[in-house]
Amino acid sequence: MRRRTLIASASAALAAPALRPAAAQPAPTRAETLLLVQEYGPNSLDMQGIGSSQPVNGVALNCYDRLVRYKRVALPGEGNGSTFDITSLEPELAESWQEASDGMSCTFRLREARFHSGRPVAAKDVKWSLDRAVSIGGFATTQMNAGSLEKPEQFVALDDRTFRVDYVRKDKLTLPNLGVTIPFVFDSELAIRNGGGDPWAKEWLKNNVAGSGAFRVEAFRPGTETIYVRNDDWKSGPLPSLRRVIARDIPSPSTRRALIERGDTDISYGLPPKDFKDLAEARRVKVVGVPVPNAIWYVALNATTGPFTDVRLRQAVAWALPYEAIMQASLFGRGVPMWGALGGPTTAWPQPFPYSTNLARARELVQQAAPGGVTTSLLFDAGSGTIAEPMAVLVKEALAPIGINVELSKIPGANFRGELNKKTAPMVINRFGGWLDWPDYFFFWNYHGNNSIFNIASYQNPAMDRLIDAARFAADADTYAGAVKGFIGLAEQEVPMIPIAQPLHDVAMQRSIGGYQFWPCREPDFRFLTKG
Amino acid sequence: MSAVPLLDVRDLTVEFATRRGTVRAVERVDLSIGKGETLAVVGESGSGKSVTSYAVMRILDRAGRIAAGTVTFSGMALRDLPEGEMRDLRGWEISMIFQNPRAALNPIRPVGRQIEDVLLQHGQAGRGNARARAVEVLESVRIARPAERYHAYPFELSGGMCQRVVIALALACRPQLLIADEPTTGLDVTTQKSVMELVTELTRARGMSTLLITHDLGLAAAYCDRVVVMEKGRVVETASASAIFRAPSHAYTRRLMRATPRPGAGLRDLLPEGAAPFPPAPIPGAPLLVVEGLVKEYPRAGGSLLGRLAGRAPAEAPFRAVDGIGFEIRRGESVGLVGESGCGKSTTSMMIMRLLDPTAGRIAFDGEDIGAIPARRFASSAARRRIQMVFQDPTDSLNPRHSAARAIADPIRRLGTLRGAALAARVEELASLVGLPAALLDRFPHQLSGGQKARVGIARAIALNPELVVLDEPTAALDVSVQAVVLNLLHELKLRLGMSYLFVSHDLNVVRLLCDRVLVMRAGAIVEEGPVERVLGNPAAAYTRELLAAIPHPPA
Amino acid sequence: MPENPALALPRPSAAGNLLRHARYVLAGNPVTAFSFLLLLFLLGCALLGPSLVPHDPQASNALRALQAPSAQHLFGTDQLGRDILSRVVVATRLDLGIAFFSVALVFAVGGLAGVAAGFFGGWTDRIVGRLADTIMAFPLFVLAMGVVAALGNTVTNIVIATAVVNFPLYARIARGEALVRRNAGYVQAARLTGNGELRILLTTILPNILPIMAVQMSLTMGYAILNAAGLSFIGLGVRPPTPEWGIMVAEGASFIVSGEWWVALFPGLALMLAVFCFNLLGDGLRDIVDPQRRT
Amino acid sequence: MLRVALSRLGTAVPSLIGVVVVTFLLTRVLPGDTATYFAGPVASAEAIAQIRAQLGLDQTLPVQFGRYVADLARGDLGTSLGTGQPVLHEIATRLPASAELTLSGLLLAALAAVPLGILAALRQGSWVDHLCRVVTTAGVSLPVFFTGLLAVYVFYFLLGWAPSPVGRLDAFATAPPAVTNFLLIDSLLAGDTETFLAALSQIALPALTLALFALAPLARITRASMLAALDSEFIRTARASGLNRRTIVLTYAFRNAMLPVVTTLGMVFSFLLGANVLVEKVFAWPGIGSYAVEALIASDFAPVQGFVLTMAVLYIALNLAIDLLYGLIDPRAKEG
Repeated sequence: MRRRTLIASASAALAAPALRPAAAQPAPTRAETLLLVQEYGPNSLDMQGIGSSQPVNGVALNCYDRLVRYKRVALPGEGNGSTFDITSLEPELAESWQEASDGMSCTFRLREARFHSGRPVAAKDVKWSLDRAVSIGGFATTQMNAGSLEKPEQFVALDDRTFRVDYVRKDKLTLPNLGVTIPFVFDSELAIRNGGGDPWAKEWLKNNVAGSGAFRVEAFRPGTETIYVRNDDWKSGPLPSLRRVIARDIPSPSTRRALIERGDTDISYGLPPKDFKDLAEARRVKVVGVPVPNAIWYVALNATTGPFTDVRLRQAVAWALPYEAIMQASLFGRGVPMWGALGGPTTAWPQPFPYSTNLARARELVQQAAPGGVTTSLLFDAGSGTIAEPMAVLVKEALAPIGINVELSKIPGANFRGELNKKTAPMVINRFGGWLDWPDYFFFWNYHGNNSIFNIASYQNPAMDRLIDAARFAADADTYAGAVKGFIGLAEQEVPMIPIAQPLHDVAMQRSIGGYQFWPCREPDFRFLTKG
Repeated sequence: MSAVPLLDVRDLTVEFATRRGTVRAVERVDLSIGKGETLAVVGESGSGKSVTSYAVMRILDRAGRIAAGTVTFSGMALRDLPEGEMRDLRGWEISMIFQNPRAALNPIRPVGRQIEDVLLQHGQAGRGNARARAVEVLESVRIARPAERYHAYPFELSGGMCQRVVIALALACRPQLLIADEPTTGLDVTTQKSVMELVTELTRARGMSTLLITHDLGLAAAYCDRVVVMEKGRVVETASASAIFRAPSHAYTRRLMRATPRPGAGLRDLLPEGAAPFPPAPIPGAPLLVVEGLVKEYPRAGGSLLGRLAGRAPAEAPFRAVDGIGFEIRRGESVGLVGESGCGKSTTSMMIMRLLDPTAGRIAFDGEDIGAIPARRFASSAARRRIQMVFQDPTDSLNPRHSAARAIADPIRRLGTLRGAALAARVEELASLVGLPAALLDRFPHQLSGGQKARVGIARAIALNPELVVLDEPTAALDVSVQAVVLNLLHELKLRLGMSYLFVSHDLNVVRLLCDRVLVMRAGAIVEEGPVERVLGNPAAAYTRELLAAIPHPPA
Repeated sequence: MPENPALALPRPSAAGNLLRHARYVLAGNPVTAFSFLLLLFLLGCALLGPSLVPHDPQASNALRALQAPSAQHLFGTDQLGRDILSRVVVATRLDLGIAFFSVALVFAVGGLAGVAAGFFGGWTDRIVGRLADTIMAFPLFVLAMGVVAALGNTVTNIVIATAVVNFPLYARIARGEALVRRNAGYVQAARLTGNGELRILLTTILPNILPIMAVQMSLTMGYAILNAAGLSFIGLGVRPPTPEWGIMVAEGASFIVSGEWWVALFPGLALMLAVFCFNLLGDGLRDIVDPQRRT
Repeated sequence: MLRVALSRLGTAVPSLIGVVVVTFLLTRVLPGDTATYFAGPVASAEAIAQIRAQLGLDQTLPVQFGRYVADLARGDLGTSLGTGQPVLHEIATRLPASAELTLSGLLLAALAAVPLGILAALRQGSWVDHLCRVVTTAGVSLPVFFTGLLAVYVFYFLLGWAPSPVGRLDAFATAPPAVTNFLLIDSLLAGDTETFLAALSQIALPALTLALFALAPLARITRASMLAALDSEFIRTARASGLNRRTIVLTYAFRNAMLPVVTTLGMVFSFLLGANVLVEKVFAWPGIGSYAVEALIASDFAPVQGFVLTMAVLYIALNLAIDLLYGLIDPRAKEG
């Protein structure tokens, strides 16, 4: 399946440094050291552990290896780096793999790699790591389950370098799910030895890396900085050109912008869209923006309780939203419009809905459904306030003239998920993104009657559920395409959530920085970065 | 008096910039002091006597300035002297001692160091011998164990001792002129006596001149050669001490002299001629107040629980402020309670007033043991209205936010029955009784003079026709001329209303005027008791004799 | 003792006297006079502001977003194209309101508790003292954040949080003042005239410490405004899109580096001016009320 | 001295108990379900329940409190969910950063405010006095985050005088061997001038920002207590004794005026230590203030509790230190 991106994908050969470093290394020079600033860093070194924050993905990515990674696809434009194709896999720790003829298992051949401890990577390490991922609970287990990786019995170490995954069901997500930042491989002996009786060594792995990845962690100071140094013995890919990476936590976005603008940092992560827009226009630094696959900013309307149980009011809101204004004033153009589609639904995702700003139609629908008008409240996460707050203010202002009075409620980050779990919020601004880039995956979380936390609209429709389930386990492409078009069409009709834009994931870097790689987890991959 | 005066002040005028514009505190003052002479400047508050001395020293506040006149010291015109030279003069040629000696010393610097500072400043000692010199100076003012006292802080010394240090400071550089500004006000009479004797002796021995500023004519007369009397910023009379007492020429001086309580003068003698004599005092009746075995103890400070646990503070015996005293006051009688500060007289009066709970003992008022009623609940007791009090400081005892009328009416509103017009009439009646013009009733305390405030306080005390009134140094904060009037008023009211007085005072002359009997207290105990003529005329206790001897006596 | 000739002069009436005194202080103190004018200006904005402003403070206009100050928009426009001048002016009422009500609340609770503690002593004193100590032991801003986070970010809760963190200050000042006056002559006199302790507290002690508390209240007004702004910066402030200085500064802060300085600067100046005004006013009031203790 | 110290500690115990209880309750009424927050974006109900049990949040409040107190007694302040580290360890590593910043700010403020206050008192009512008042009041009237941002914009972004605001040391400098954990002191101890200058240039702006805020209370109290001291009778004695102005102002007036200044200094220090939250945020300073705020926003109990307890202990220690200092300055204080 072709993934839709803003920029048409093209393939390009990626130059990799071919020289092996000498045995005795001088200290890394500034040119070999990368400085990156981000809002906050990892709170753990173990992405499988409970409560790990978003930046821990970066540790998993750079310090550990997975069996496979996604095929890297160059982004258009000189030196803009690459994105990925989730449907085609490349070797990482596994040098080859073969799916069984019945399609119910896959056997991996491991390459001769060594952990940072010097011990060779063995199949038992892979088994231990995947067993851990499905057993540890929390996010790691949930993510594994999303690819039908559910129990340790599925993972079999055949010999030192042969490893098999047995499927519980045929699931197109199973193999791609081995490429995300959860099923990475630990040095199981080292972990168990230091685990202090805990079979999964949770505490120890939180503060220690036991991997075979391209980088080791030299210093881990949560809330301050994380320093990575290259593992010169890395086998799962070309040796990185960076020898040292310093990732500093700088909470103030203004400072992060100032640092990149003045050339005091190499890469600046997580700026407000306004800053990315300015930086991109000024062209002094490079801004690489990749539309985040399977991610959307949307307004959810509660279809189970409150005023928006009436579909006409939901449609009225969809017709009333000031899409252009939001795109300009809230996202500053750093997104892909998700409104004003002409023609029926396609199988692409995300794709624009057929709504656009049309106050007359909106007013008419409100007149029909609630002539006296409606008063309601709109929730948004204070944590993403830079974008959500102006968006909310614009929504409030746009809805007032059609008779929908909105009170804004800014929910502190910690409470936001709790509020969503209550399932009572009439109107919510949210952004959802799924790592596994399939529309049925998105719909499963956001529209399915099993009512996950992300079905913010609490939308319940058996017809929708049937279509989603049909697509998830469709045997052939046509059935799949039919189901996908079916549920997208239904969503456009029923609008429990109104897509606004697909966000761009922006990163600002000095012009000298090359080899940028975008992955589903969105964290920077130091393995391919070059400087100078 | 030598021909060329050491200090000569001519036409001195000092102005203060105030929020009401410029005020002249001193106007065209002339005075001069010869070498070795002792001159007193006497006046009541606001007479400008202190300002004159500050002007001489050029240490007026920021707001004050010398507007006119000359100050000549040893032939130097001080007014035009550059500040640097003037500074060298201070403490070196002219020095000064002040009222309230403890406040006059730097509280956080050992006294010896403070003396050293002066010695070093004026080159009277070098780094090497400053300390030895300071100890010498301390010794010269008769401070025992001077080497030890060198390290003492002012708070570790008694008031009299502090004043000695201040004197040491002033005399350290052997100046030619000493200005003593109310040097003994606030000190007990016995201390006053020793301080004044020390000053006189040292200045005489060194041939110094002294300018003594005081409100006390008796003190001036006892220690000075000549007296300058000031009133409202002007000099009204200058004469030799003996002459001024024999034949005061100015009316103000005469009035001042008359108002000063002294042996042999009655209450009426304090007032200008013409006041009708008092009717004879009634024979005291049955006992109204009987005090037996009254004790007040205070725990010693600093004994926290944890401190005690740490073993740093062994349980000390509590301090006995009043140590088992007993006396009685009969109806219509006026009893004086005298003693020096800290003797327990105020504590006693507070317990009788039921503002303070006694530790032990009995206070029977008209047969009822009011000492058993806790002070907090006494406000609602029936006896409350029968015992009232006139406070020492008339300013402090009036609520600054209440008018005079409201202050006087307050007890009636709380404990009496009159309301509305009847109340207003009663307030006016009380005001006229204490001689307060009715026009002043709407004023607030800060708009009244000291004497007027005292009258308001008295009117409030008698508003409910109490049987016993405790007078706690009611005139201590007043000028003598006002004191004379208030004392007369109090006596008059007693006769008219048949009240009994407990008169608490440190001033034997005043007690003599107002009281029938007197109790002399020392260290919480009564050392002598008896009719006022007997106790003051022929004291039995050594302490009473000491007190009497300390009162300054003008030259006969 | 230096004699103060001014005190000996007769004085007409209390009110007149205070007025003259005020005039004297103001004349000798141009800074205080200036702060009085500033206060009048702020009050004017708070009362009349909404009807005077040139634009609807809440009306957005994406086409005019982030425009620099111009004749049409004297203070420029913000991210949503709203007129900053209008928002700054309209916000005055809310900001002064928060400050006023939090100060009134803390005065009522803390002041009274402190007076009672100082006057009665004993257990009352111990309880109030412990309470104040406990609050003092918290870092105040974090405590305020905690209170708002726990109770929810509404205007009422910001008022409560500001009052809570100021409690020790008021309780201490009131306690100290009451302690000094507990055995003053006029309080003893009030006891003699049959006033109960509670009555003395309310009618004698309290009115006498009011002026000193007034000074404190003025100073705390400034702090209250800063506190609310700080809470907004953290994201615990007033709800959007209500104009409030703190939020506007916080929002505008991210635009400073990109050159849109006006978004943060003007609300910041308004904030500063208001806090400045109350601080100077507090100083000035202290001069009028209690010239000895100006700090 | 010891007695003063002990009695101080004695009176502090109830406050400390109060702080423990209030902190516990406050963190428990904070809205937001920690378990949900940390279970990750696509957590199942079981996953949430599991985390809740792991955090002990399924117990009753008294049980939770009991556990909390028992942990405290063992010196265990819990683990931060936000950074995944033991709170005690994090506070221990972050406190020096906050303390160094706050002390530097305070030192700067004191160096400016005390002379300014003395000058204002000496020239009461003059333009110096008014200027002092206006400048210090203006300083305290600006929200610190605003001053901080402005300072970064002007001195770093526009003028380039200050180094990039990236914390205590720039990314390429190496920290000196830890002795006091105050980089300025440690680098000097190690004789490493380069690192000292690097640390100094990093701390300059945030310290100035804090100093600006601390200026007003210090200058005001200095002025007021100097006025009171200059007005007192012993100064008149000193003047009448002909002591020179320097001795009068410094040895006599200022030493007496120092008592309230020291008290205020302590208060300002404890206030700043907690309140430099915002400055730490702006300058990416790895201190305890920003740590606590991030935790509070994330409903992360343990760091908030740990921070508040640390502050309470510091506050008590500080007061003790002030009492002892008082004893050194003022002989009367020793008497209790």
